[in-house]
Amino acid sequence: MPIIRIQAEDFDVGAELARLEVGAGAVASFVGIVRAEAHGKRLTALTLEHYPGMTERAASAIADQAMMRWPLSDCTIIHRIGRLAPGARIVLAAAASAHRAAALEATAFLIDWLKTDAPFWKHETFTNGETAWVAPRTEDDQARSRWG
Amino acid sequence: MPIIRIQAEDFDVGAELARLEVGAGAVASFVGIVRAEAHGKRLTALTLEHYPGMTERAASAIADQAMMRWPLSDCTIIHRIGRLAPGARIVLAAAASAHRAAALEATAFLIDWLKTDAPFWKHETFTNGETAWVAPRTEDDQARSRWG
Amino acid sequence: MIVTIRYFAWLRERIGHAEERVDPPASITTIGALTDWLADLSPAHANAFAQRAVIKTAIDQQFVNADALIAGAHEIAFFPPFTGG
Amino acid sequence: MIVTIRYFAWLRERIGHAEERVDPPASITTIGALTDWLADLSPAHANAFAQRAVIKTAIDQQFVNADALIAGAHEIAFFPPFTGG
Repeated sequence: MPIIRIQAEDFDVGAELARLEVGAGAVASFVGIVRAEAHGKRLTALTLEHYPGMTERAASAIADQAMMRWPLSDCTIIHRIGRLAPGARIVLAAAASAHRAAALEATAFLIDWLKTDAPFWKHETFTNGETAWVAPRTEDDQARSRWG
Repeated sequence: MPIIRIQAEDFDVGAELARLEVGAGAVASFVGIVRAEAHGKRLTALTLEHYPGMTERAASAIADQAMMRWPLSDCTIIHRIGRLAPGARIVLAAAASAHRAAALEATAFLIDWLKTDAPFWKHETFTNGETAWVAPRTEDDQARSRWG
Repeated sequence: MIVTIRYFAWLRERIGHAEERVDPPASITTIGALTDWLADLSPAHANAFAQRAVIKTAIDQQFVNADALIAGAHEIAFFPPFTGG
Repeated sequence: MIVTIRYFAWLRERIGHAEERVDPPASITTIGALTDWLADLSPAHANAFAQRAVIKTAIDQQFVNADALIAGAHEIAFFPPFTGG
């Protein structure tokens, strides 16, 4: 059963991947991290807003899609919300399978779809006092659409 | 600087990925695990033989290739040798980048090339007393060649 | 028909609150018409809905288009495109 | 020319040891010729080298082909295709 968690707290990557290793031959994962800079300006914080209820549902639907498209034994999505400092983990997407290609492709799929299909909004606070909502990127839509 | 380790001991996936997270925006990883079965028979152990010196050199060359082909901040290859029980971790391949596509693709590249280009040989011991050397798979050569 | 409207991200910021209860007239039957009606509520609403082409909508947490009917909706949400992951 | 020969995986198993020091005659100048010469050393060697087409070779830990010259080699290794990862 996929684990889907939307939470303010950090997560333990090693423990999450260890759970997926049971009975699998291959576990692939992706961890997203708050970068120190954006648009050449230094970040103080990245704040993640979400839509309680709808976000969990969307993330579950993405995990279900991955389970249907690849022969996975299990997968995990953990996405943090709230104010995060540079260097903080934002998201974990991971997939387990008997086969490495399935685990790797499903992981890429999970993170691509999380970017475009789950209600999260990123807000940047810079050291110079400026703030900005992160704009959606065309590349993210392209990455999503390669999965059909 | 890529970390390359060929060792009998297990490794700490969380700690290894945490090292790669520093200064990155994206960390992708692959963990290979000894399966409980092969060819419909239950495994007692998978034993990994290597060529000391040449194996380290080959793994380093694969990591260097990944660093050249993608804008990575760093990468890690850890491969175990010796006798491993079902469920044991065999290999970690991981890559860090500012961008998720680079981290994910480089991780797939690392594991694909490790399968075909580093001197490791797998030997299976089954619960029924049979033993067998693992044969190379055409799919692995195909997976390697997609990277050109 | 009294319905809860929710705003997220820069829509919430521009409007100044995350949620409001509204009672649009019976003539307002679609998301498109509701959007026009909300945009007229205040200058802040007008500013928030100025970039209507990029605004997404959900009825009871399901994505819908501008021609979706609002009858029976408990909660209608307006938000910019997602930027998670 | 005395050289160390190393065997891995099922080659090692069939030959019965991982390493041997050999002194091939001066007429043996290439990997291909050395392989023929090694295959004649014993029935175990003959058995190990029976599937020659799949056997790979390295001179001093560098991959080489059958026509590679062995002059100056310290260590020559024979092994089946890799199956790591």
